[in-house]
Amino acid sequence: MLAESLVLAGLIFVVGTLGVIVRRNVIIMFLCIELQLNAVNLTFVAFSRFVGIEGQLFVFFVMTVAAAEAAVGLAIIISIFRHYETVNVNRFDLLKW
Amino acid sequence: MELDFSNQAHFIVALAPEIILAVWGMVILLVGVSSRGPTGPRASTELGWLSLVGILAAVLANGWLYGVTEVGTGSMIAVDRFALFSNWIILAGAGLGILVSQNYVQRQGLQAAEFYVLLIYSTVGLMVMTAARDLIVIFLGLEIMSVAVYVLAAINRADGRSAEAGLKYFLLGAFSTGFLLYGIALVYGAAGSTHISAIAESVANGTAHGALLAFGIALLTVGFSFKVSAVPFHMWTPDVYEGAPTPVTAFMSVAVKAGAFLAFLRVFSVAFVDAYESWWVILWWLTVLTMVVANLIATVQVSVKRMLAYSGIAHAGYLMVAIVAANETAAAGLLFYLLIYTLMNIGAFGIVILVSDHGEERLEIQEYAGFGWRHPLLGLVFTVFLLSLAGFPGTGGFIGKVFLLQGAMEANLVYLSVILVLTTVVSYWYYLRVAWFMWMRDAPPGPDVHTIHVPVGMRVALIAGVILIVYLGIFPGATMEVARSSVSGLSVIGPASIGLAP
Amino acid sequence: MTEVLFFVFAAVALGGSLGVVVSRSPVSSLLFIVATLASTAGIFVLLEAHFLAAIQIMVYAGAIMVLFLFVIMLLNLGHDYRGDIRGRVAMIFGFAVTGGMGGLLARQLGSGSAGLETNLGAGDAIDAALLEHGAVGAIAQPLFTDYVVAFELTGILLLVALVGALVLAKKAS
Amino acid sequence: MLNALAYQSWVLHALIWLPLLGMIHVLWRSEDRAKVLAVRWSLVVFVLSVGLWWAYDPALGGGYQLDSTRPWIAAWGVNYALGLDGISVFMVMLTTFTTPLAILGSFNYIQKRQKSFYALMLLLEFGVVGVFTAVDLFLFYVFFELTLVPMYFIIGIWGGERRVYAAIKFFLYTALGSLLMLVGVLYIYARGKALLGVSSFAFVDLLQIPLTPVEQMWLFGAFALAFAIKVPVFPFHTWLPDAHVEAPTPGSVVLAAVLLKMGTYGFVRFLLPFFPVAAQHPTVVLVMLTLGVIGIIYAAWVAAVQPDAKKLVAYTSVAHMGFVVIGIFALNVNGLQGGLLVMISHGISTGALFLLLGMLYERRHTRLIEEFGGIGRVAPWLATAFVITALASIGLPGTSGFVGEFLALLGVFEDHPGIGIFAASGVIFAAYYMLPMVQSVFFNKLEKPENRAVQDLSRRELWILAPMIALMIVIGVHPTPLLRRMEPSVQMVLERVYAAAPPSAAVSESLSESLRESLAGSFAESRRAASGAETAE
Amino acid sequence: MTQFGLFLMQAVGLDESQGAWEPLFPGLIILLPLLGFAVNGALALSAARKSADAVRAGGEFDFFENGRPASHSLPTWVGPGVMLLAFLLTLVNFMGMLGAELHEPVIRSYWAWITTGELNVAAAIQLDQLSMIMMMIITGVGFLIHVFSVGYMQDDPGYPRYFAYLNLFVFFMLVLVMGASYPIMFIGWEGVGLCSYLLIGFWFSDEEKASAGKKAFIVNRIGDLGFLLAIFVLYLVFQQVDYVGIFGDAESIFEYGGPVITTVTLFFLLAATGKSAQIPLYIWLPDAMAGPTPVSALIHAATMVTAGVYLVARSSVLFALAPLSSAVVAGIGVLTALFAATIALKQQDIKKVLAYSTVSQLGYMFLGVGVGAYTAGIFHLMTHAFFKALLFLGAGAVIHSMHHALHHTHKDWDAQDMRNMGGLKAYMPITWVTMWLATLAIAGIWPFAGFFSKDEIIWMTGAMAGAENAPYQGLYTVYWIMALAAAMLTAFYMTRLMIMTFHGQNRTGPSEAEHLHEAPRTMWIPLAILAALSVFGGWVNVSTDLRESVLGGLGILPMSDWLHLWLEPVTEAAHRVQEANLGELAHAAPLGGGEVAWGLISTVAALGVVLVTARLMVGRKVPVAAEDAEPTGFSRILFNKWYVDEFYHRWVVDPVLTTSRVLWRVVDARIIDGTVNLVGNATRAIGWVGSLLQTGQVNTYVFFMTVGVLVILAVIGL
Repeated sequence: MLAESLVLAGLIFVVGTLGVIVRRNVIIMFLCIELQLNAVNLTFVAFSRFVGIEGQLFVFFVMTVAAAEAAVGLAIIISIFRHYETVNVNRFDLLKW
Repeated sequence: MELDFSNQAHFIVALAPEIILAVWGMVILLVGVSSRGPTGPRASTELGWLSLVGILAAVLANGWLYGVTEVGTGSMIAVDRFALFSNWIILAGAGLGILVSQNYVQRQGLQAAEFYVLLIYSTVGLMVMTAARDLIVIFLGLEIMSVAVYVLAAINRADGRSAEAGLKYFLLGAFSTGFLLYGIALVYGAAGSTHISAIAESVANGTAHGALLAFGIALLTVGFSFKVSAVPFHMWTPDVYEGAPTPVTAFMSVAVKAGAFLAFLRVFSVAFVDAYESWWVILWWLTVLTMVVANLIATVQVSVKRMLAYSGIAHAGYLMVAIVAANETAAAGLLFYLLIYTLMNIGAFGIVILVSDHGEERLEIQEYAGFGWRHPLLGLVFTVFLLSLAGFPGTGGFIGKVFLLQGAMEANLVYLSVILVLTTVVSYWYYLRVAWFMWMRDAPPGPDVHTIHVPVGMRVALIAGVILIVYLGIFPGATMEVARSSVSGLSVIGPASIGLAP
Repeated sequence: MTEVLFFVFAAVALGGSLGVVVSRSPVSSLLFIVATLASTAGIFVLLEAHFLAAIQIMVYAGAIMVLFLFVIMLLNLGHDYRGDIRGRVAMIFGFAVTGGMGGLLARQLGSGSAGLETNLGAGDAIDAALLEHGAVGAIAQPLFTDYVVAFELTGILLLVALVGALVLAKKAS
Repeated sequence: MLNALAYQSWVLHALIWLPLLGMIHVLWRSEDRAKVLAVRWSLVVFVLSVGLWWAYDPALGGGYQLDSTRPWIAAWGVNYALGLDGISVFMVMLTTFTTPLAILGSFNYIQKRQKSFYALMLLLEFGVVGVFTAVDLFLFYVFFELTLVPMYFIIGIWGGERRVYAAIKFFLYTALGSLLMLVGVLYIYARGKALLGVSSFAFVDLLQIPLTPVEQMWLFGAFALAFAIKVPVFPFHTWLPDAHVEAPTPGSVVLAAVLLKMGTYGFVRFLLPFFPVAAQHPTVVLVMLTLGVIGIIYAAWVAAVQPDAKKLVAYTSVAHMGFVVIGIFALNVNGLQGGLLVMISHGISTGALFLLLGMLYERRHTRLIEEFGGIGRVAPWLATAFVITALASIGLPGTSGFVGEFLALLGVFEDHPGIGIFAASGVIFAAYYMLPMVQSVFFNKLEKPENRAVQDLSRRELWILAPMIALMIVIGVHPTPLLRRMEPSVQMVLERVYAAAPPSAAVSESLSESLRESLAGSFAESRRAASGAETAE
Repeated sequence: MTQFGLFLMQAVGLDESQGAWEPLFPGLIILLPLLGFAVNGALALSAARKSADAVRAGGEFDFFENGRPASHSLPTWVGPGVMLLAFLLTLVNFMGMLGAELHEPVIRSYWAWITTGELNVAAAIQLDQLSMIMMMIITGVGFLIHVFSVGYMQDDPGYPRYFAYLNLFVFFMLVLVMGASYPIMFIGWEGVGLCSYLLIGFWFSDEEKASAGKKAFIVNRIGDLGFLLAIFVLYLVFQQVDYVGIFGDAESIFEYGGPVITTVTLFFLLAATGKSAQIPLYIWLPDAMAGPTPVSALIHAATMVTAGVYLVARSSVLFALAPLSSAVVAGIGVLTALFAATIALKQQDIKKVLAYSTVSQLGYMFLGVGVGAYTAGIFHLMTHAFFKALLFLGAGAVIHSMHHALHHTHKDWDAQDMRNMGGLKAYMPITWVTMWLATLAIAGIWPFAGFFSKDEIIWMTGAMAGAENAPYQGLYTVYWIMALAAAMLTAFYMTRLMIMTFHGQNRTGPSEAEHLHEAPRTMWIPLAILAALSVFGGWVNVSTDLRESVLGGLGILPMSDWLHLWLEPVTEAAHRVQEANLGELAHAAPLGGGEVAWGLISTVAALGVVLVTARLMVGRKVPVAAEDAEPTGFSRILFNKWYVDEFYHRWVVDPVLTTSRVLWRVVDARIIDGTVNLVGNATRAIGWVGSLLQTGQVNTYVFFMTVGVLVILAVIGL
């Protein structure tokens, strides 16, 4: 089941990546990043079964980090929304070249 | 269930500077938010000095740690010379960062307490990250730093560009974190541990799982490359550096980059040293790309701030040479160069902060016309910083570059060295362009409406920077020795010599 | 049985993640991701990570996703999603790149992890720990001893996140 | 007396550091004191350097003298090591001689920001003296690069219309070469560490490293490019006319008189002894000689049609340096000695030409040849000085220019007669570019009213030019003291070159020997055989 | 002068060998003119300063307003004074040498000039018979011309400068002939070129004159290239450059007619054609007439232009060893002689006629040294110095007078155009007489000096044509005929000059004619002395065959073979080579007949030409220059000097200039610098394109990152 889990995690990760590439809604992009983290978590857990408990610990920490990032990230999104009145990233191009 | 912490007690010593700083951060938070805390226009300056006290305490603690013997390389937190030297660099970056930001924070009306607190916590994160011997701790340190810096980049709520910078940094940072984490996961799966010594052992005796390890290393490379802003994972850098408040940019460009590089070096030259064959080609190409692309694009920048951003990317390229070279000289060179880089880059940004006197204005290079003759000392100081960035003899930048090149030479990376110097020539163009606007263009006629007031903190930072850069350019011996002894504490040295690059 | 369940969860997880990417409304994306997280939790259970499965549901799918939903509502993003998905060229490129990446990952992970399942007895150790300390204790034991530093660091991380969120979200004075 | 003062032990340090002290002094004092202070400091340096003439003793062999070494960056084996040999002693003296004159020559030209200007001039002297006295490769490189900065600012701040373009071009172009050389330097160092375990940048140590021929070729390329750009050798010369035209007079003077010499000095100091196998590789020699010859002829032709007098003189520099290059790559005593002498003579004569053009520019604010005419009528002394200098520049016998060119050509001719013939045609083209310019500026009818107002030399200007003209003639009439001082060091370089080659590959002598042999009638042959037999007995 | 020396020698009782001869202050001979240069130069500089102030104020400084200032009176004594001293010192040494029967040259070395490696060039002078005869000519004729100049130039504001240059010239000329090695000779060689440049362009405000000087210098430099290359080859062979060393070994080292010796001598020939104005490099000499006339006399007639002949004579051994080169020398010489003579036929400018005449006579000298008659070449050099200096000085006197006359009425006529002269004999009798003597001498009419020297050259050419083993015999026959033809032309154009200038109606105009006058004393005394030399100078070298004949004065002339004997130590090696390789020379001309016969024939023929020409031209009405019609037909070609200048302009000067411009505008600015700038601009352009990727769009960034990841994974995974 290890291989299957790893492949599944990989696929979810890739889908997450795809989402970040093709979506423009910041929140959905963020969700896709969460998908990636979730995939990583799955990988950790899968390995943990055959390697040791640290994998599970790691997942624990990743979840914490995800929570922290979510808090800050959503705050930033709110903050930028105040300026641009949108969450569409292709409007955020004051900074370029 | 009894928990036995006796094995963990030494962490209090090992993490003394970090703990001091963390506690001090809370103190500042309390002082800053309490109604009795400093108020009025001087508040930010005073809080800045207060924060510096914390940095100073951490510095003292770090010095004290030199007298402490480590419990063993199995510890999650290293107290080796490498970590301590890293702390010097990061603390220097943080201290100078605070010095150059005091006036800025005040004139931009930023929330001073939070600003300094976040800066201090990101410093803590960086220090943890560079001292850590466990990928989990490295990751957490990285995240503490990142989250704090995401916020710092966006902290100027009055400025949409700041918010945009914060958002871009956050989105791309989180995205790259995914890769880093995935890499850690795969390495963990392959080597059976997240402790870098254990990984190193497993890689060395071949028990590590090759296919997984290779992908793990690749993804870790991606993750670190993002943090050090290597091409093509650099694309956030110019935007974020340009949009973020200038002191934050200054801090990011030195301390954050330094921390990332130091962790990068530790992981790759300790954990993956025996898998060198599998990753050096990737890094070689990333290095080349970084040096070439960054320097080329930097030549067409009109904003000094953005130019310095590309310059920072270019420097990342130079520094990555050390990682590719993976030998003691290169590692020592990396340390030395990072120190110099911290001094000169903060200095350069310091001048930018001074010139953009009403916030984020007057960033364009045209604004520097005649600057040198109107403010000769500042002009001279800026020129020294620029020359050092360009790597000119007489400045620390030159010694640092030579140090890196020596490392590359020992690893027989001749082509890489040649590319390094060729791109350095390109970099002369944009550094000198600033100098030429400063000294060779006449200022627009009429009286100078922009009187520049140099506050004490800034003055200290600039003077210290210039003196140290020149000093290290002329008498680098002692510092070089320290750098070299610092990496010899790092247990692993790469292969002595490898073939020429592709 | 386990196999069947695994593939069911896997299908839901993958389908959910695809749903996140393709659905137009942020809210439905959010619901899709919750589905994915939940099925992943199921796989966690199959992999005998019970505690993680629990907090995956509670913290991740629950708390964090609610936060997302809250922000979506706050910003009132329910309707305007025209132009949210990028153009055809970008899609093609995106699919090409991620497809390549997926292929590589699947190939490497599928075949590459082959030797791993047999040669390690770590699973037995975990089982033993589970028996001794219970599902929570098995994690808590190392968390508070070997990894206490990391744990403390998460504290700082959360503090930073707190301060950060505060700084950014509070109304300009 | 020199011994009594322990002159030998401190003079080099003084020569390096006094300009720097002077720079600080100049910066310290007020704006209007700057020029006087700068002149004084540079004169002190010059006076001190005069003693080198006696302190350097060719009888002691061609090695370094007056040398002293102090560790600088111990970890890398970098030393603050100074020394002089017969090659560098005159370069140092040329520098210390030219700098005060250039400073004196800038009194009228430099009107704004004087303090900075004179400080930079002294900084430049510091760098250049360092280049010529360093016997540690790292130290050499540091000084070599250091000279770029003051020159960059001198051109860029006090230059003409397109000064920034010229300054940048100068800087980037020369830096490109020197940075590639840096890679070469570090490569040698790394090889030394790997092969001999010696961590040192000292010339003497680096010379011990057994580099393979392939390595030598590559390193030769890196070093040669750096120096070729500096010299400049065709086709790397285009920065020079721009730099010269835009630079203020003193900048041009120092650039022509001294900075270019750093390139050819590098040829002699590094290319030949460090990479002897590459340096005498037939293809390399052919390429270098060809480039030198092209430089001589091409630059002369291009110079001849320049409307701007300063640009014309700039191109003549390229031609002169072509003589130096062919002299050096003749790889024999005559050629090398000639090359070195051309360096000295070019420094004096071209320096003087730039000073004179600067004086004209101060009077007329133009450098276009067609704007002048008949100046000899209103400024006879200026005209006289110019004509003498121009004649020295085109190598009239009896002036310094001739001896060097003669020896360089002779040296080339010894081994490469075909190339020698082409190179020698440079003497024709020298007249072709110089005389029309002299005529158009100083002779012809005095038509323009602006030209009628041109003043003759002032006393200060006379004092600047007099020593230069005197030297041109003295060296032309009696160059032997110079040649004698240079010869041991030149011999050492050549010995080093030929020691590296298998005996059969030693090209020198062979041609002239074979020529003699083929020429000699049976009588001469038998005579030689007889004398050979005698010596054999 | 040599006559006088001989007389003196006998008078003071110096005779035959007196043991080792010590020259008396030989270095001082060189130094004296240099000293004169220094003094005059200093005076010139100070005078120029005064004049410059006046010019700046808008006027001209009148040096003679309040009497002559020191700067304009001292040179009168210093300039000729140093020359007189030098001449006397030379004379003393000459007499000393006469008595010493010297066989080896005396060498005085002063300091090591260039010492490096195996090359060792001493600043040394060499006194031998050849250099002594040259020194006598230079200082002697030079002194006379200096004296003449006092009169000619005294009203010129540049008076001190003039004498400075003239002294400097003599200095370099002495270096040229006294140097003991080729490089020292080269110093003089280029030095005289410099002085020639300065003196031709003496009135530098006139663009034409300044350009003429420049042209002279550049053309000369082409020749100098040959000199340098010859030195190089010699050094390559001998590892030294001293005469003594080279000539001593030359016979043993060089194969007769071998390629190397031929190369060396051809290089030397190139040098000589430049300095001595031979085809193809003669073009500068006619232009050189732009200088003051005494300068033309001294530099462009008597001394400098003969340096090429001196060079060949000095290197006689080398040329003797190279028959091909010798034949080329002779060919160039005779061709030039004939060619220049044809041009001289149709020139109207008195100095131009003399200039082409000089070129033509130099051609004779070349012919002489080319056929191996080195002594004859030097002999003609000497006699030519006398009569051509006289002719130029005479012309100078005429021009001086014409100039004054025209100046009085402000007539803008050309003072040098013979069409504007006519009938001057009435006004300038001394000049008229002396110039006729010189004309007869140059025309080769017995018993004037020119007869003996020219006749010997022509005779030797004929003798070569019939020599036993001589190569190119047919060629020499042609040379001989050409030489004879040129002699006839000489007689014609010189007579034409004399008639147009001095005879017939005066065309100056009545009011101007009143101001025509005889030259002052300082000018006519030198004329008289030179006239005497032109008459008697030839008697020192009457050839053996002629000596006993009517033409040789039936043997009553003392020491009539003197010059041959005198130069024998210098030329003996060459003669040895010639004898060994050529065998015996013919004793009859190609058309038969001995030397006496041909001497008579040529004298009679020349005299005939003179008389016929005079008869034809004397009565003819000559239109003044302003009214003269453009020449047509063949005379137009001659008048325009065969269009050689135009040819050079079209095919040499213009192409070089055009190429230079192309090199500058296209190759340098576009291609080379263009490439340099292109690299710079392309770098920035690429940077600009690269910066466009930085779109500001997060999606783009993510995309590129992912591409990066994909590539990395692919590299590792595949």
